[in-house]
Formats: sequence, structure tokens, C-alpha cells
Amino acid sequence: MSGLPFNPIGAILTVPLVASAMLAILPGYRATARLNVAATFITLLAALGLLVSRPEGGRLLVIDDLNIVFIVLNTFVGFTTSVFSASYIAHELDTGHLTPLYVRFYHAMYQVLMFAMNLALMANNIGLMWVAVEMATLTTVLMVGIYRTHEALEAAWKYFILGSVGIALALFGTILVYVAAQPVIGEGLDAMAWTNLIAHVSAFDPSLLNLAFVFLLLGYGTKVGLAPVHAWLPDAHAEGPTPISAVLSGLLLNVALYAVLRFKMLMAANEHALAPGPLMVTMGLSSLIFAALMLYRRRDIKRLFAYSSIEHMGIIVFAFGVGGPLANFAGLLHMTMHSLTKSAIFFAVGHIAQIKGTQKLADIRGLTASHPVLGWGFLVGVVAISGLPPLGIFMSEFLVVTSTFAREPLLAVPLVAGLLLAFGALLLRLNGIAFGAPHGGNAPAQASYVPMVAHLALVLTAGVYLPGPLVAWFQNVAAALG
Amino acid sequence: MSQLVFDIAHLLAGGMVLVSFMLLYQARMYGLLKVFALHAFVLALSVAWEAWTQDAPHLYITAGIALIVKAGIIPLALHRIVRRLNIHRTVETVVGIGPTMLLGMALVALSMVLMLRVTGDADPLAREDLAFALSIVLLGLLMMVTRRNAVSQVIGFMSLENGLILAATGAKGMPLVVEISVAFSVLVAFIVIGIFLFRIRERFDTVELDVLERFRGDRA
Amino acid sequence: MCVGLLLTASLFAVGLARGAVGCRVVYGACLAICAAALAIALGYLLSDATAPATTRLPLGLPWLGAHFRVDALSAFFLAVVNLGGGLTSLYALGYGRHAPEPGRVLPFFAAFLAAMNLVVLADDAFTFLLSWEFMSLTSWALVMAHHDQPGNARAGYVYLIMASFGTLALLLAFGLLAGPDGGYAFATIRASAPGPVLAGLVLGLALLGAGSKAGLVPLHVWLPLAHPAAPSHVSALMSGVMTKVAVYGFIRIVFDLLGPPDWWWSMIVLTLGGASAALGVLYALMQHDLKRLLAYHTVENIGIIFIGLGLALAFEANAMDWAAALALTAGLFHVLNHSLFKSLLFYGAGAVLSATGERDMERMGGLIHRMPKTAFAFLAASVAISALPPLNGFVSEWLTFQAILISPYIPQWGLKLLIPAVGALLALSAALAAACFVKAFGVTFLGRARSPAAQNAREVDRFSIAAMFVLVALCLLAGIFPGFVIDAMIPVTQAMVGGHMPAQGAVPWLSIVPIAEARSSYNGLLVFLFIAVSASLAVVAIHRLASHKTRRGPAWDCGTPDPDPATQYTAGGFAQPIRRVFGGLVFQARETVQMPPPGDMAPARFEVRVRDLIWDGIYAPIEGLVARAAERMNVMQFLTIRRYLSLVFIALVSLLSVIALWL
Amino acid sequence: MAVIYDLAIQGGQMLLVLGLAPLLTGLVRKIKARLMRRRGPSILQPYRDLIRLTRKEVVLAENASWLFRAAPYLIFAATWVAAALVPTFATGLLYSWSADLIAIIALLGSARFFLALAGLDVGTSFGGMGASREVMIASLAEPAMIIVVFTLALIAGSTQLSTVAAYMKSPDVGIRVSLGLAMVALIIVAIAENARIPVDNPATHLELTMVHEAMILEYSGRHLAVIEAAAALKLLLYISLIACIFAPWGLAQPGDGPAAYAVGVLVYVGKLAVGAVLLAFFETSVAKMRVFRVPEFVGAALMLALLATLLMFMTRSL
Repeated sequence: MSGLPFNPIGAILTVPLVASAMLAILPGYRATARLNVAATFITLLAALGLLVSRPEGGRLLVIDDLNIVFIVLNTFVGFTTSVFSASYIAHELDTGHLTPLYVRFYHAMYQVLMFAMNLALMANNIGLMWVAVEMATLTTVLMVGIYRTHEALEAAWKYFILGSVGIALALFGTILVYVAAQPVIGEGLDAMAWTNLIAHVSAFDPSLLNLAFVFLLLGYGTKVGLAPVHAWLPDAHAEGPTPISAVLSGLLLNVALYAVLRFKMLMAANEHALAPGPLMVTMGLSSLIFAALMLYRRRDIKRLFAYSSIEHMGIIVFAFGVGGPLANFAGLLHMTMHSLTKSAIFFAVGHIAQIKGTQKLADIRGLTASHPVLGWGFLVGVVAISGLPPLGIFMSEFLVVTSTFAREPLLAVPLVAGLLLAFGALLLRLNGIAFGAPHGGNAPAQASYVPMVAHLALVLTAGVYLPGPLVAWFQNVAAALG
Repeated sequence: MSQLVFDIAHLLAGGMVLVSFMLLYQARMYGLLKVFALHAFVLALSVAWEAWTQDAPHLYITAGIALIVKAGIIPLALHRIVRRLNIHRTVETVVGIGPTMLLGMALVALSMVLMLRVTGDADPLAREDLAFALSIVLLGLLMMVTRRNAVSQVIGFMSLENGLILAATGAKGMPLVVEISVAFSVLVAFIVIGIFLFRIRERFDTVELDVLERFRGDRA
Repeated sequence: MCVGLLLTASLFAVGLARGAVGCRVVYGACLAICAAALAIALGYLLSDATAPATTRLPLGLPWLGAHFRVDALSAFFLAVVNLGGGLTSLYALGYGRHAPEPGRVLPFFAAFLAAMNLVVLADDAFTFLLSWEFMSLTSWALVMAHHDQPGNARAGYVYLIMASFGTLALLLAFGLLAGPDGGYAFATIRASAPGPVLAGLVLGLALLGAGSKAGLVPLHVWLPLAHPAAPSHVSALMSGVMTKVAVYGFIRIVFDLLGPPDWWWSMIVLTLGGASAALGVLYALMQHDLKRLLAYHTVENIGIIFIGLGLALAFEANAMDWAAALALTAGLFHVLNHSLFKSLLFYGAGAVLSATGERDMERMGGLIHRMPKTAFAFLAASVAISALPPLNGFVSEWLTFQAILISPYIPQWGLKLLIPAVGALLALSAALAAACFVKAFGVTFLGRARSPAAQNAREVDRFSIAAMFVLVALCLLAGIFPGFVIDAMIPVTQAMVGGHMPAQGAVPWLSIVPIAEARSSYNGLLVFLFIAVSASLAVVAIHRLASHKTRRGPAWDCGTPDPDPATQYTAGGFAQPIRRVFGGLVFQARETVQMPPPGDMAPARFEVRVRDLIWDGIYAPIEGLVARAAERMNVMQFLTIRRYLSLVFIALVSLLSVIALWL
Repeated sequence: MAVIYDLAIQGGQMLLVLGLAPLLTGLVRKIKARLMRRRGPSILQPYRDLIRLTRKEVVLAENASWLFRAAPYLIFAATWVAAALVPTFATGLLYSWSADLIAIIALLGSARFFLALAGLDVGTSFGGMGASREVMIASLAEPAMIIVVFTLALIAGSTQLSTVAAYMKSPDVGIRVSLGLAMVALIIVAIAENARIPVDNPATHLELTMVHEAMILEYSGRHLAVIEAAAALKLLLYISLIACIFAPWGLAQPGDGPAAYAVGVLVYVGKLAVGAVLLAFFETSVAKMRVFRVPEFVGAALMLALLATLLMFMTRSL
């Protein structure tokens, strides 16, 4: 059934596992780093293979338009991040922030994380999806705490506790969905296979679904980082290694979002259940405005962008909550662009922090003067993230705002206010970081700019030109999302 | 028969809710641990009962895990931690026992309203279990929120998770229950080890006692 | 057509960046391309081709594509943009060499030009807004070119914030116009007629959006910050051209897309226009920084333009097409004029800046001796902007006055009351502008040098001079042959308000007759000839009859010699009487004098504090509000885990109770 | 033939205003002197002054620029052209349509513009003071003037002086409140613009009071002569403007025979004389006011004119 010599699904899942096992054993930094890159690259190829031939899933796994988007994005960013992390980790070793043992651990965990996320994305069984998400959470907890500094440990701990509670809530929601499905579909695995659920959901008990959705929204919403259940996110981003911050913002949030979307589709398909829109819109708006205000008082560069991730997740959830082909399209586009841009920014930030030897905004000045490539790249990234043309996010924000304002003007006004607020804060920081007389540590950057530049180039192209197939694809998904 | 089955299941689940209230009521650490062991024990019983009624043998494993790990190992471990790190023997409360109990009542009422209205056509057994499970979950969360000591918070979390297990087993023929319960045991084990490693004596909020000024990120 | 040309322009310039050579190449290329585009636009405008040319590129919104369209209106503004752009490139060929870091200017300069052209060409909402915001972005980068100078960071910040505020307003406006199913193409929007409430809303948003870019009071705050910060040729572009692009946006939305106007719209537009005109020039009078002064004058002229547009709206709402055409023509003519003389003024300011390194007028003076050519150009521009015949500034204001004089035929009482007041404001601003430029030119170029820098200033390079003199010539030509310009605008007004002024080419002696010979007419050429003839007559007569003896001597000093140039009138002193007259109420000017007691040799101190009421009244409070809110919110970063858990708990319980109550 | 005839008339007008201007100034001075019980210089004194000045050498300050030397001629030319376009003794002059009332005001404005610049050129405190006060006064007087023009234009339906004058002559004008207001405003503006008492005192060089004289303090010889001539022309222009608007009698119509033109000239001279007398009486009967009271004085004109216009807008509902 597959035009490929191998089964992409299998490859995507097995390669990371094998790699992690090998990485756990193999000593030596260079080899492992290369192996890490290679493994992620192979995974990426396999994921691209999905585009060519789409194998049948089964009761446990499924491949459809929706998750192909996520999987390809996931593996791609995973690959670029591994490239970035190679140079980053090298610097950490030189400066002695990490011992070789920890590096080995780090690489292994990296692959496990990749595996978990891919599994979560491909899982057809909602229980399996839950397990995978929990696994991803635990691995990231370990990696956040990897520096063993007091702050890192505390951030990891906070992440761990809040994450566990979120997991618990999500599980309860999952159980409720099963309970709702079981009378219709019957017992056993079938009643947890998403494909069956979506097929029969219209017959489910709507009020049970409502209850389930509340738990799922809060549970997975914790992972997405929606206010008020966002609390773990800033510290986890700020204290972990920067590649992990990139993966967290760029990928893990998406994975959780993906879970929310799956259940949103269930809700939408059952006409008696309450529309998930209002809930999502409310949480999205609250996250947007809350994060926008929080941006003003930040003093730590990574935490700054962590809050900006919260803000953008708010926008995306808002878009999906508004619904309709335009808004959904915008949401998908925004999500993709945000992953690319935000990870690019974190690549830049990682190098900046290493060059300046600090993450304090106050000590980072005049980058465009001292490190042109890095500085301008960073500038382009921030410009992109704040939704200025001709970069991709502008298009999605354009669609969100216009489509919303035409429908519910009263919703669009706070949205626009939030956007402007966030923009003000980011620009204020950008002025300080990129311009002015150079200040602070001034080591020459020994960094690979390739990932950053690649991401930004993609975002730029997407801003002015979206290839037709991609669009058709997004439109299918948007239609499916209802 | 089915009536009896129903009654016993009802009894056990209700008993768990009752024990949750006892947890809320406890003011002393050791007492708390004992009551939690009881909580886990009742859970084990009800899971076993479910296993018998649904004749789903794999649930016995879950029951066993509950019995051994939650009712046995973990309380003992916590007991040791409390003694080792000589934590206060009293449970520090934020709100105070009485109001907490009232809140708990309200939560139970809420979950009853939700559940009994909700599952109109689901089978009564699952409905009851779900209602009780939801209230146990909420009570556990309430406990985490209103208690200061790390240990009592862990216990709150675990009771919450007991509620989850109860719900999972109550849902007839739900797959992966065992895996989930195992996963959760792992999670709890992580937390306990974390407490032990990081020397968290008083509360979750800080990782070490000897740092006086408490880092919460971004304090310039 | 020219679309591709311009895109290549920007790309190719972004590629070419560094070094003096790159400088020459880029500016030269921009000059060439702008000249070509100008030729195309003029060709379109003058050849009475009525069918708009459109192209569609597979860019932008995938299912829509990027539409581009050239009709009369966009052709006119294309001409304005590329005229300004080309001459600025010419000027920059010389001036740009003083730039410390060309790498920070060159790519953005070209991209900025391209963006402005794209805005004018865009034919769907997405492309329009994309180019619009891209224009802001590039110009922001240009403002930040001298990023290490104090204050520029703030200037760029305020500028970009205001810009994206405007963009968001336009975004909402287009959201309304496009409707829920996203008909973003202008053609679709034209086809659908919005309801009255909707249209009013769109008008308000368009005013916010275009006004914040054009610098309409009270959205003008960024101009006086950004213009001094930017390199002078960029300021010339921003002030002379970019604000016109904003005007284009307003015209496009309100006159073209929005359908027939309501009469009360014009009330808003007229009020804002009048306020901008008067306040702009009053603030300008209080400035000592030459470029800031010019920036405030941009506010004034934008106000004049919007007065013209408002009148056009009023007439159109009453189906007086010929009058609407007259008013619109006046507005557009002033668009052209302002782009001409304001660019010229900024070139002059740039020349002075590069020659003396000073922007503060109090440290200049006597430059007419050191840099005569620049002085002459600046003088011509000052005459033009002060609306004095026979130069071009007068013609457009004259047309505006003529339009105002038709207004009693309007039935609505609100307008009957408002328009004379606006006319008075217009007259006032014209007179004050003259006063202000007496000050600007007099203090800068006349008198004695007030600083060594001004003492040793040297005339600027030939490219700058060339650019300036081309503009002088254009100002003069537009002033004495206004008929041709007006005729060139006939298709524009025809398309926008469905009427046009009588063709002026036919009128004998090249004079212009807006309505009827008996009503009013003006002949720039003859006035010019008369002045020239009679002046030369006087000269000849005097030199025939009078004695030629001339002696140079010291200026008369009442017997107490004052060699110190500080004894001259300063800019502040010059403006003091007017500040006394208007200052009290407009900007709460406070003068404090500290006179030492008799016998004390300490110098007396005199200081004036002038407040920008608009900033204090609107922007400062908003700033404070945001700051307070952020401070409040910030505690959320420092809670304990238990508190965060309680947040989760509360969220859960409240959602659950919502569900419980819902069903 | 007709064109030549018209040309002759136009040229005659230009020469006439030029010739009469010093005479008018002299007349005003003479009457004032008489009112002050002085004998005063002869009416022809201004001509003698001008000739004497042209004979004297020019003393230029060291740092006077070319602008300083060019300004007098520009000022003179602008004023002269403006004066030539006002219907003095005949409407429908050949070139009257080349510039309407607004343009005339603007011409005077450019004259003032260059005068003020010339005042600033040498860089003495006197010049600066004069210039700054001049522009301050002008910034109020000019709008007032424009708004007066609004009123007239609304009454006559034209800004074209010939048309206005012709309309004013026609019986259907009637007595209008707004006309009266406009006239008062116009007179105040005229006084302010011509540096007459109470706004300015042309006969003094006392620093505290002078505005116009301060600006031209540095001028001497032929330059001064030209400027004096321009000032005289300006005075004449305003008086004849007021005359042709509010007393348009005896103006020759286009196409009339030479006789009508002769009559027109005579009537015009008469009007000038009356104007001179009135001006002299006014000047001797009021006192010079402080500089910072001037804005109120001229501002009053602005208010009156605006009031008149508003009345017009209200009453005229076409």
C-alpha cells in the first residue's frame, strides 16, 4: 500500500527510540551530536515520506490531513533544533556548564522527547495520546532541570507539579469521553479510537461531552500554556537549555494544542453539545492580554519570549475558537509560523546569551552594531513575531482580525488592543537589544546561523507566497475543524 | 444480585469520599498518612470489586498496585521522610479545617449535580462511581490548594489520583487502566523521590530551606 | 508593467548594501527606476486612457492573489511618489555619502520606495495593508539608522507604535468592508455597498488609520520625533511623499471604496483638517530645531489637504459634482505642491545639517553668505510654502478658498457654520506659516553667524544643489502654469467624484478659471511677468537716474557697538509676540524671568516652557495606564506553586459551575 | 485697436497710482500738520524726499547679503502690481482678471515677507524686533482681510474686484449689517497694514514704538527711496480699495468713452482726498497704543469680519 520501501510511521517512531538508546550508551560529544542530527534528519525524511504515501493507521495510530501538518512541522523543527543544539551544547561543554555525562543524558532525552511527541501526534487512541503527552512532559521536566542550578531545579519542580495536575485533569476528561462513547460503540479499544469517536460522536451524551471538554481544555490547556494555567511555562523556558526552550515553544505547545483540537472536533461534530468556541475564545483572549501586559516588566530575555509564546498561543486558540474556514486557516497558519519564528528567535537568543554571558535584558545592547548577522537575524525574528509584514504572521493576524471583526466586532476590539499592547512591549525591548551603543560581553559568536536563517527564510516566503498544495491542505483541515 | 452489586460498589465509592473528608479533617501528619493508607485500601477494595463484577482480571493488577504501593510503600516512605527531615508534625492549613470541610461539601454537591444530571442513560453503576470519583478528584485538588506542607500536598495529589483510578475502573471495559495506574504510580514515585532529593521540608514552593530569599524567576 | 520593475528594484537594492560605491549604485538605480516609473505614470495620466490597467500575481493571499491596478488616482500618486523618490535619490547621491553607516540606510531606502509604490498600486486589502505596513517598517528602520544618538530610540518607538496602530485601524476597516466571507479584492468591495452605520464606522477607522500615518492632529505626535531623527533625505521622503501615500489611502477608501458619503462625514474631516492646520503651524512657530519645525509644518499642510478633501465630501454628499471636483482638485494640487516644497525644504535643512552639523537654529545664521545656492533654494521653498504668489503654494490655497466660497450653497446648517470657521483657520494658518518661514529663513540664513560651525559652513555638493534647483524650477512652473496641472487631474476627479473642473488649457492667457470668468480667476504667469517687468523697470529706472555710489559700513548700533552675534534676535525672541498672542491658550506657554537684584552682576535668566497639550492630554495617560496595569499584573510572575494550583482549581471549579448552570 | 486702448488704460492706471502715491502721503502729512496747528511741509515734499534719496549714496552694512539689496525692488514691484490691479477710476481693466482680491492680498503678503527678511538680514536687534512685530501684526491682519473678502465674495458672488465693484454700484446691494462690519474690519486692517497710528507711528524712530521703521532702519539712499515709494503705494492701494468697494461711484465701465474715464479719474482723486482727510483726522484723534495691545485691536477686526461672514452664511440660503 505504500510507495515507499519502508513504512513511514514505523520509521518515525522507531528511529528516535533506537537513536536514544544508542545515544544513551555512546560516549564522546561530537559523535553523539552528529548522531542526534542524523537521527532527527532521518525522522524528518520519514515524515516527508508521509506526504508521498499515507499508510493506513489502525486502532492505535492514525494519519490524516490534520496531524500530517503537525508531524512534518514537528520533525522539521526537531531537525533544525538538533543542528542548533550541536553548536549550543558544544559551547556549554567548553564553558563547563554541562558535563559529558549530562550531555549524553540530554541527547538521549532529546530523542525520547521526539518519540513521545510524534507518538502523541500519530496516536489514534486517546488514551495512548494521553500517555504520550505525559511522557513528553516528564522528559522535558528532566531536561529543564538539567543545569542543576537552584533556579533550574525550582523551575523543573514547578513545571512538574503543575504538569502532573494538568495530566490528571486531562486523564479524567479522557475517561469521561470513554464513558460517553462506551454505550454507543461498546467496550474496549474501539471506544477510544478517535476515528470511531468522530464517526459516532453525534450519538454521544452531549452533557457528558461538555464535562469532558472542560477537563480536557484545562488539562491539555496547561500544556498549551493558556492563562490562568500557564504558570509553569515562563520559568521552564527561561531556566532550561535554550534548545529545549525552542522545542517547548515550537513543538510541545503545538502537540498539546493538537490534542485540544482533536477534542474540539469531537465537540463540534455533536450538535447537542455546547459549542467549544466561547470557552476557547475566552481563554485565548485572557492569555493574549495577560501575556501582553506581562511582557512589559520582563528582565530576562528568555522569559520575555516565553510570555510571547503564551500570547501567541492565545491568538491561535482564539482563532480556532472563532472557527469558520478563514479563522481556522489563520489559526493553522499562525501556529506553523509561530513555531518556525519562535524557535528561530530562541536560536538567536541562545547565541546571544552565550555571547553576552547573561540573559538579563539590561545587559544586552546594540547587537546590530556588535554582531551584525545575529543582531539583524534577531531583529527580523522579533519583527516577524510581532506580526509585521512581509513575514508570515502578518498574514495570519490579518485573517484573524478581519474575519473576526466582520463577525463579532466586540471580540475583535480586545484582540486588537492586546496585539497592540504586546507589540509595544516587544518593540520596546527590541530597541534596547538591537540598537544603541554595544554593551556587555563581546565574545565572537562561534555559532551556526543556518537553522535561524532557514526558519526566517521560510517565514518570509510564507509571508508573500504560500504554495498551492499547502494551501489546499490547510483548507481541508480548516474545513474539518468546523 | 445486581442490586447487591450496585450497593456494595456504591458503599465502597462513598466510603472513599468519606475517607477524603477524613483526609481534609486530619490535623496531624502521621494521622494523615494513616488515613491515606486507608484511602488507598478502600480504593483497592473497590477496584477488586469492579474486577469481580466486570470479571475483568487485569483490574486485579491495578488493585494490587493500589494495595501494595499506595497503601504500603508510599505511606511508609513518607513516614520516613517526615522523620528524617523532621518536618512539623502538624498539618499547616491555609484556610482552616472547618471552612475547608464546607468547601468540600460544596464541591461534592457540585459534582453530584453535574454527574447525576449528566449521565442520564449511562448505566447507574458507572454514574455513581463517576460522581464519587469526580468529588474525590475535586477534594484532592482542594487539599493540595489548602495545605502548606509538601507531604500533605503530595497526599492530596495521590488522593486525587485515586479518584482517577476509581473513575477509570468504574468505566466498564475501559482499556489501558492498568497502564495508566502504573504510569501514575511512577509519577507519584517521582514526586516522592523529588521531595526526598530536593529536601523539600516545608512546601512545594521552595526547593531548599537554606536559601532564604526565594527565587521565583525574573526578580531583577 | 511597472510593478515588476519596482519589486526587482527593492530586491536588487536590498542585495546591494555596503560601501560608498554601493551608495552610488543604489541611489543611481533608484533614480533611474523612479524616473522610469514617473514616466509611465505621467504617460498614463496624460494619455486619456480611461481603462485602468490591472495585473494579478500569484502572491499574497493564496486564494486571492495579489492584485495591482493603475487608475487615474493611483497614477497621479505614482507620479508624486516617484517624483519625490527620484529627486531624493538624486539628492542622496551627494548627501548619502555623509551617512556614517550606509549599510543601515541603503537597503531600506530602496525597499521604502518600493513599498510606497506598492501601496499606491495595490488593488486588494491584503496587498494594500502588507505594503502599507512594510512601508512603516522600512521607514522605521531608516529612522533608526542613527540608532546610537540619544532620543532616536524613543522616536522610532513612538513612530512604529503609531504606525501599527494605524495599520490595525485600517485592518478593522477592511474587515468591515470585506464582510465575513472575506471579499478582500477592491473590486468586490466596490461592488458591495455598506450600510450607513457601517460606512460611518469605516470612515472613522480610515481617519484613524490614514490620519496616524499622515500626521493628522491628534495623531501627529510621531512626526516631530521621527523627522529630526531620520537622515535628511529620508525625512524628505517621509514628509514629502509618505504622508501623501497616507492621503492616498484615505481617498481610496473613502471616495472610492466606501460609496456615496453622508454629509456629516465632512464635518469630522473638516474639523480635523482645520485643527491640524492651525495647531500644526502654531507648534511649528515654537520650535528651534529646524527639522522639527518642518515636521510640524507637515502637520499643517496635511490639515490643508484634508480641508480640501472634507469640502469635496461635503459637496459630493449634496450632489454638487463640479464643486466637489474643485475641492478635490485643490486638495490634490496641494498634495503635489507640498511634496515639492517640503522635500525641497528638507533638502535645504539636510544641506545645512551636513554643512554645520547643527539642527538648532539658535546656533546658525549668516549662512546666506557661506552657502548662497542652498539659501536661494530654501528661500524659494519658503515663499512657496507661505502661499505667496507667484509660486505654487498659493495656487492650491487659492483653489481651496474658491471651494470654500461655494459652500453657502450647501443646505446643511452644521456645515454652513463650520466652513467659514475652517476658512478662517485656513487663512490664519497661511499667515502664520508666512511668519514662521520669515523666522526659519531669517534666523538660519540671514544675520550674523551665531556659532563657529555656522561661521565656517561650506556649500554642499553638486548633486544636492542639482536636486534642489530642479525642485525650485518645478515649484515655479507649477505656480505659473497651474492650468496644466489641473487638467492633468481631470480624470482623477472624474473617477472619484464623478465631475471635473472646466478644462483650463482652453482659457486664454493660460489663466485658471475654477467656475466662471466673472466669479474668479488667477493667472500665475501674468502675475509673475508683471512682478518681473515692474521690478526690472524699477531697477532700470533707479540705475538710470539714481547715483550708483555704494559704501560698506558697520551696521548702525546707536553708538554702542555690539560685536557679539548673540545680540541678534533669536528664534525664540522672534516668535515671542506670537507666543504671547496664541501661546497662552494653545500650549500653556509659561514664561519665567529671574532678574538679579540691582548691582548683582549675575546674568538674568529667562525661560519658556511650552507644553504639547495633546501629548499630555491623550498619550501620557495611556502610557501611565499601561504601566500601572503591567505593574499590577506583574505579581503573577512571583506567586507560589500553591497559589498557581489554586488558580487552576478556581478555573476548574468555575468552569464546572458554568456547565452546571448552563444545562 | 481695442486692445491698444485697453492697454493704454491699464498703463495709465499703473502710472496714475505711481504718480499719486507720494502726493497722497504728502497730503495726509499736511493735513495732520494743519490739525496740529503747524504749517507743515508742502504737499510735494515726499517727491522731493524721494529724489533727494536717489541722489544720495547707499551705505550697506558689512554683512548685508544680496537679499538685502534685492528686497526693495521686489517689495516695490509686488506692491505696484497689486495697486495696478485695483480698479481706481475704471472697472474691467485689461488685466484685472489676472489676479483677484485674494491674489492681491497675497501679493501684499509677499511684499511684507521680503520686508521682514530684509529687516533680519543685517542682524541688528532693531531689525529683528521690527520684523517679529510686523509678522505678529500681519498674522492677524491677513486672515481678517481674507475673511472680509469672503463677505464681499458672498455678497457679490465673486472675488473679482471689477465684478465686486460693479455689483456694489448696482442698486440691489441694499444696506447690509455684514457690509458695515466688513468695512470697519477692512479699515482697521488698512490702518494696521500701513503702520499708521494707533498701531505704529511712521513719524518716529523711538525704539519702543516703531515696527515698520525698525525694519528699514538699515536702508539708505536709493533703496530707501524705493521702499518709501512702496509704502506710499500701499497706503494709496488700501484707500482706493476701500473706495472702490464701499464707494464705487464714478467708476468708468469697460467700453466707455474717454470722457467717462476722465470723470472717473477726477472722482478718484476726490475720493483719495476724502480718504486722506479722514485718515488724518483719525490719526490725530487717537493715541499710539502699546505693542501688545495691537493684537487685541487687530483681533477685533478678525472677529468683526468673521461675524460678518457668518451673518452672510446664515442669511444667504440659496
